[in-house]
Amino acid sequence: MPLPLLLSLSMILLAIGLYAILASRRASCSLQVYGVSLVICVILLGMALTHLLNAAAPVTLTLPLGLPWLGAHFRLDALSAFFLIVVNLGGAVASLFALGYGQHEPAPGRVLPFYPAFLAGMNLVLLADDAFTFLFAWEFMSLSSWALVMAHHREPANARAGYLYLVMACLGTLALLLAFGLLAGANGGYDFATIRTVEMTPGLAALALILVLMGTGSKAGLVPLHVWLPLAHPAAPSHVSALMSGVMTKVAVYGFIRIVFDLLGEPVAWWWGGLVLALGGITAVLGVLYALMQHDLKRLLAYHTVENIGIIFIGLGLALAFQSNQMYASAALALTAALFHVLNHSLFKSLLFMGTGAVLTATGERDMERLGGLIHPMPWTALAFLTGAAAISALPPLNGFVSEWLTFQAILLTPELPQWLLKFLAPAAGALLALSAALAAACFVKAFGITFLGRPRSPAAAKAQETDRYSLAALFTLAALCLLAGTLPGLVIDGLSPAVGLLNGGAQLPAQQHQPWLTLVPVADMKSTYNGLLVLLFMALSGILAAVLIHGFASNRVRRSPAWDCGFPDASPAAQYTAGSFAQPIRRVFGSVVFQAREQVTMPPPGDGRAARFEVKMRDPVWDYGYAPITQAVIALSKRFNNLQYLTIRRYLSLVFGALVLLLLGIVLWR
Amino acid sequence: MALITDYLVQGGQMLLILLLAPLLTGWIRTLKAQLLRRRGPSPLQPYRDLLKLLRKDVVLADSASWLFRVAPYLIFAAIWVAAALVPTFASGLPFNWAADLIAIVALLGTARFFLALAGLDTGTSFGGIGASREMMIASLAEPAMLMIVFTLSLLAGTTELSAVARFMLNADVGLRVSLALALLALVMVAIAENARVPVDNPATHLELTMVHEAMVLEYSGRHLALIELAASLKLLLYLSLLGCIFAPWGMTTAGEDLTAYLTGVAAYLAKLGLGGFLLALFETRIAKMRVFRVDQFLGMALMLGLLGALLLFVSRSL
Amino acid sequence: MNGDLGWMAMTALLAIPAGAALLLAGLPSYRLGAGLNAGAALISLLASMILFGVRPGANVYLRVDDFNTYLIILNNLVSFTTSAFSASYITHELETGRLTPKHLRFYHAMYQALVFAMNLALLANNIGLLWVAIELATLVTVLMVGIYRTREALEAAWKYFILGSLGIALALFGTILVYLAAQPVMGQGLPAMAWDQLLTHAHAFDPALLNLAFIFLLLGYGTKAGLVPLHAWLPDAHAEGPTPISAVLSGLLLNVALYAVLRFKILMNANPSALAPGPLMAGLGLLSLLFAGFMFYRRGDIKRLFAYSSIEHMGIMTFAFGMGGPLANFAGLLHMTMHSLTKSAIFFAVGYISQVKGTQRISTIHGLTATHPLLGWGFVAGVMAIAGMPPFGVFMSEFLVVSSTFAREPWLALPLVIGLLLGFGTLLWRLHGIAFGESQGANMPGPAPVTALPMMTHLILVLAAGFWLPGPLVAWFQSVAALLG
Amino acid sequence: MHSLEFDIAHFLAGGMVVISLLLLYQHRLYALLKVFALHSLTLALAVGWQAYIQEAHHLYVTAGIALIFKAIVIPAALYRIVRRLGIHRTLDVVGGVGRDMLAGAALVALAILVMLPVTAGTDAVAREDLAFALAVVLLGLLLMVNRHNAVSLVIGFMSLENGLVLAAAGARGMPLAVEISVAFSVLIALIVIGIFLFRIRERFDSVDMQAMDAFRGERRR
Repeated sequence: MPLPLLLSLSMILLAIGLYAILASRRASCSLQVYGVSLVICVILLGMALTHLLNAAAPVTLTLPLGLPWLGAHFRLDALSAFFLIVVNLGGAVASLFALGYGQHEPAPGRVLPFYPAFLAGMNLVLLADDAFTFLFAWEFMSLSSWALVMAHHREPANARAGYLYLVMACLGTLALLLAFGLLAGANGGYDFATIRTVEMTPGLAALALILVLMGTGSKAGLVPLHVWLPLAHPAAPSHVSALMSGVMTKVAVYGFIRIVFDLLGEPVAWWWGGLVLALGGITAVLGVLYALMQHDLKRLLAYHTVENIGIIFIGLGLALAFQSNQMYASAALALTAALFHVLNHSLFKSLLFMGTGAVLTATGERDMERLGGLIHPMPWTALAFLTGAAAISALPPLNGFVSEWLTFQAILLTPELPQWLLKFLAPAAGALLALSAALAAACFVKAFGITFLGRPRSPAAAKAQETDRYSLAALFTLAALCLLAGTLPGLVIDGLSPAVGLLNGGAQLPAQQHQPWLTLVPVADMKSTYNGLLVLLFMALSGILAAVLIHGFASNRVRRSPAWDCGFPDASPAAQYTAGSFAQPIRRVFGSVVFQAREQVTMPPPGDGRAARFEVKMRDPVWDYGYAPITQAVIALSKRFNNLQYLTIRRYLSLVFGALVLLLLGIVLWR
Repeated sequence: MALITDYLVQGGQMLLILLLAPLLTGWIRTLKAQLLRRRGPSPLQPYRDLLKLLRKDVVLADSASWLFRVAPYLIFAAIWVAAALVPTFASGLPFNWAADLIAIVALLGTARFFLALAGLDTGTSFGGIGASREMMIASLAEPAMLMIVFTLSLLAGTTELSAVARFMLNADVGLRVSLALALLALVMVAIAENARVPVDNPATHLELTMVHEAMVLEYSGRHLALIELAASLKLLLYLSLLGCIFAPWGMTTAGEDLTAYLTGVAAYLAKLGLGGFLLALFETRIAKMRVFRVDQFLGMALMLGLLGALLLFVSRSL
Repeated sequence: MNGDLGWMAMTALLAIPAGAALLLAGLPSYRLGAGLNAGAALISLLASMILFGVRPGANVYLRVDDFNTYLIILNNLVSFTTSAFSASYITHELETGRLTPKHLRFYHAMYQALVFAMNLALLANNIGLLWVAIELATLVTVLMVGIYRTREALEAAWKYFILGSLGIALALFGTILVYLAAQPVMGQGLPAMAWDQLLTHAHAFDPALLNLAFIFLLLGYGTKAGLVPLHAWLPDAHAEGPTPISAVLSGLLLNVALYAVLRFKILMNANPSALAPGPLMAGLGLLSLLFAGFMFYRRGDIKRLFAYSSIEHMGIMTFAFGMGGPLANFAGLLHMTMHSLTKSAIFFAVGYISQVKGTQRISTIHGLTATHPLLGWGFVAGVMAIAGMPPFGVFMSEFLVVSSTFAREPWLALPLVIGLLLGFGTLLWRLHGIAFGESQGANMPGPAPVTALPMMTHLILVLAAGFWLPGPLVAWFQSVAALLG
Repeated sequence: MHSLEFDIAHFLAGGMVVISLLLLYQHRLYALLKVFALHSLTLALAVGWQAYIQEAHHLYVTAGIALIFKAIVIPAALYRIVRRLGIHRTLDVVGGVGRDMLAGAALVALAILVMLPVTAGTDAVAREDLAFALAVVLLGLLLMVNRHNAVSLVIGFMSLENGLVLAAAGARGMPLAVEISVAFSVLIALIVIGIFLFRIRERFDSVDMQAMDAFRGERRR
């Protein structure tokens, strides 16, 4: 009976948090907290793995907590098991990383208590089996992560980030609350088992879908509800950023899948898929474009989270579209792609954020314009970060490519769909997906190239040191996993097929592990296949072959000299290409449309000693047209209402008087 | 027994393209020169250059890192593998199914990724220019390419190149609008990807509009040799891609007898020669365009690809 | 036998505060006074505990049933913790010279008088007695609000007094009308004012009179409950009075007023042809909720800020009761309990904050979690609890209100959700400024950790309620919810 | 017989309404006090009459309280306060007396409208009394709302209380507890008001509430 154990382990996490409140002043506390979190996460990971790989039957448990007449329901099935794996894998690695990284934390008292609580909250969301417990854990997760975002509360930027984050989280929770109110009905059948049985009218179901999109989308970072994400994720300490970006957004995706695919049951209308698909495509491209405009490494990564969430939702939208037409085989492919990408993104996004954390501790800088040349002092970190960058750019033979490849394959099945709109949407989504992949590659050339390559742009970057053992261990664990998932995708797909079957009326992808050379054959042989393992082998072979031959039979001598640079060897690192200049062509091409980016050069007249200035003005369309008006309206209204604080007693009396007369008139007319 | 021959053929193809690639480049250069009323170098000149470069020792910039030294091998390997996966004279080779067209595009992406990083590694401004422009071009070229892939795979019902080739060879495809669109788009992408006029000029140096050459500016010796080889491999790849998709005639399928193979190779060589000639002709007829016109050029390619895909998506339902 | 014990408890609940009030009025030493104050509150808390087990039968004056049992216990619990808090708070006021020993004597006496009045109001079975008790409470609090004798304090007290007594007058008129409605059916005399007997005959009353009566009662007691647009006295009274009084006002007196309204709502429900009070209450509730949400944003005074938060939450409760139905009523009752515990805890924290910072101006208070961790984090926890964040109990009630409302009246849920979000956003904005950031201005050493005990007790109770509610409480809530219809 | 009772009760109650309207009409503070005394006197008579026709002797107590406190003591006290404070200048009425009168008339109409449907059981006397009592309450409220001056505010409040007492008296056999509480409350109210006025005088040199409204915990920002 694994469920009680899972729950009690989560409780232990909470207990650790309480312990940390008292002990956080002691230096050893950090080691203890992260150590225990690591152990617990590993255990949870193991249990979830066993449950998923044995394709065990769902287990449930009810505790006399929460709503008195309902109790707290918990359930462990394939879907929650898969997401438990994602969460606890990320949690374990983040804890491992933090064993080293946490030593540099200036304010441990503000991190240690909330970190385990955050982990526990995410685990509980995945185990909850009734609306109350689900939202309870969901909001608890938001709250603890908010506390972590506020850990360095003295920077005003962080305070703003935390504020926006919690308000958006509250918005999301309220939306989910309404959705559950709709699903549970007036007499409150809040447990999921009851909700599954409810038959809803199409209109109400659609309303519920939109509310769920709002609720989970605001947590996952769907455009236009993403505004908080790029502010909040970077504000937290890096291992927490890794968790928030790599894992918490996945919990949000879990919420969407659980409610829409599991609780709502069969998608009622075909346009559901279209809606989700369109949202996903827009999110993917906008996210990566935002990212390209960023020079702050962590914010860049956060925007890439938005992009990848978009990719995941493209997969989910396709799955909805297929299911609404009873094309379960195709839906299985789309779902597999989405879930696979969930796993992949959690891997490489955590890796990248932790790499940034290592850079942050080594240099104290997050701004790429002040970094550079870090590959020389920190080669290992650079190698790991490079792996992550290649993976997120969907380059074979790493894992990012596999899930995007699967998504493409799913899109290639959409011509079978009867609806015209979907026929048009699907290739458009494909184009958006391709565009975002290509832009992501560009963005990570910039991220890695400007940060790690070239020459240091600031003294801090010049004096950097390689990071500690724990952090490197964490980084390379993830890098290895990226490579494994990329080269042996068949095994992963078989692993998560029970979850797919659960959501898809039993339909799954054919088992992959019996294919020759572990080739990936999602649909049918001779339709489309991919074999990461062979590609890797070929590349390794040919590369090594070339190296051996050349070094053996041609020259292998090397001379060092200043860079040639077409005969202008310049001493100053300032003359290097910066992040801003790297992004300039893409800014000219895309940014001028999306962000109304305007470049302005102020060149002093000849003989004038002043330096020339170059500035770029950009507007965030989502904020300017979506959020700013609302805030302004609230402020204006509150100004209006505020006058009511300053009336004379007479006026207050006349308020009461007016109310009385009104009500009297009311009952006179009521008859 | 058949298996062994298959593997032999596969290996033969890999070697063949490796040997053919510099010749193709040389052939195009010669043609261009002669079209410009110059004598021009012999088509074999590239081989000589490569050998010379291989024998020279490498001059590394002080600021270069290990990545700078690893990159050439990675790039070469990626492009070679990609090229080896494209059916040239025979389809259905044992490893064709290891990666489909999408994967091939992605492999080229890998090569480009590391090439751009190498450009940034030395911390020179030229490398930066090259890298950033290369990525900008790619960010448009790749989606266009994938749209083309969509069009083909919708027609052939597969993204498997050899299968596509066989489909084009056997089935009565007839003339299709979307195919024409795809062809046009593919040509444009090929020109952009291989840094040819009008997008980039392979022959220039010290010009602020150059892209590919700017990235490899710091390379020398064997590294430069590998990168040059990889570049010509890439050109070969695109030409054979065009060949095997839009002109699969004369291509044999695996397991045929020797004569069939020979005819296949002959046909392949013919295609390459023709392709090279057309390319040279094209390049001599037009002038290079400004960098910030490239996005319109490639945007057009992307639109064509998307249009082709859409037309098929719709026509499926008709 | 049990009945006798119950009677003893009931009489104790009234006699002890009354006696203590007289005693304290004559007691010169303020230290002794503070001790005695807390002691008396403790004893009446213990007396109220007895009502857990045994329950005396009703008579025409007093009555104990499911509805008021938990409120009585809650009332005495909070009054006890508050008296403990005020013991440490008031001495500080004395040191800073804002109050004199003479004032303190008066203060303590009045405190017990207030407890007496509230206990009486909760125990009353006779609607006339209920009215008298609430008027007494009003007068007492008026005097305590004005205790600092500053211009602001006087003005607040004056405003409170005028509006309060107007409300009282309206309530009296309503009470008379109820009697008039009852008298033809039940004959003259006391039984016609005993609530339980009224309930049994309510179906036969003249609906027109009942409607009229309810309007006057709703406005009258609603004024005391601080519903918009009758709320005007509440913010100033909270802001200018001593903080313990603010805590009792928000935590208890508002509850008592709402309790009175609910008693009459039950009467209304018992009469089929009378107008349904639900929509009226729901409307007032929503109005209060939205209004308070907008008022948070520009508040400069920390106590006034939370006074408006009380308005917001009274609005939520009134809305819940107005919606009716088992879920919403349960939520409303739960919210009553949670709100009084949480809000009084917040006021404890606010009291200490204004003492250590020497000001109530929000704009000068920053970074409390850094300078005074215990106080700061306690404050954060309190605000998060009141904002309906898990793992605190308010979350459960808001969960029930919102979800059940949306299932029944989607168009009412929309303004409700907007109001909640608005209130949360603006309140959180203030919290950020107070709890985080770079600390400024004076930083007197925080109070001894022991003195944070009352606040912690409340927060722990609320926390526990978030996870688990005790059986008997649930049973009471459910029976009352059924009664409220 | 019955008709006579009815007529007298009707006459007295109606008289109170008229006097409330007169209160609204007053321009000067002293006059206001006098009229209020008259108001209370009428109340005493009305309550006494009710006591007589209901044979409810405890109502005589109420009548007595009304007569002694409201008709004599309080007006006198207020008279002295007013003189001490020297504020016997004209009252500035918010928006003219004419509008007040119109509003008052409307309120009376409203009160009657509200009370008309009430028929069941309660005999006509009670009903009429109630209608007039409600009218008096509303008029008192109007007086509170439409004057800038604290004294007039207090008077408005007390005329409102008079209306309550009238209603209580009209209710047959209303237990004594309530009248006592009413009187008691009014007493306390008076004391507190007295204290307040006193304090207010020593703080600000007027009882004009606008002077006090200037002092706020928060200023307008």
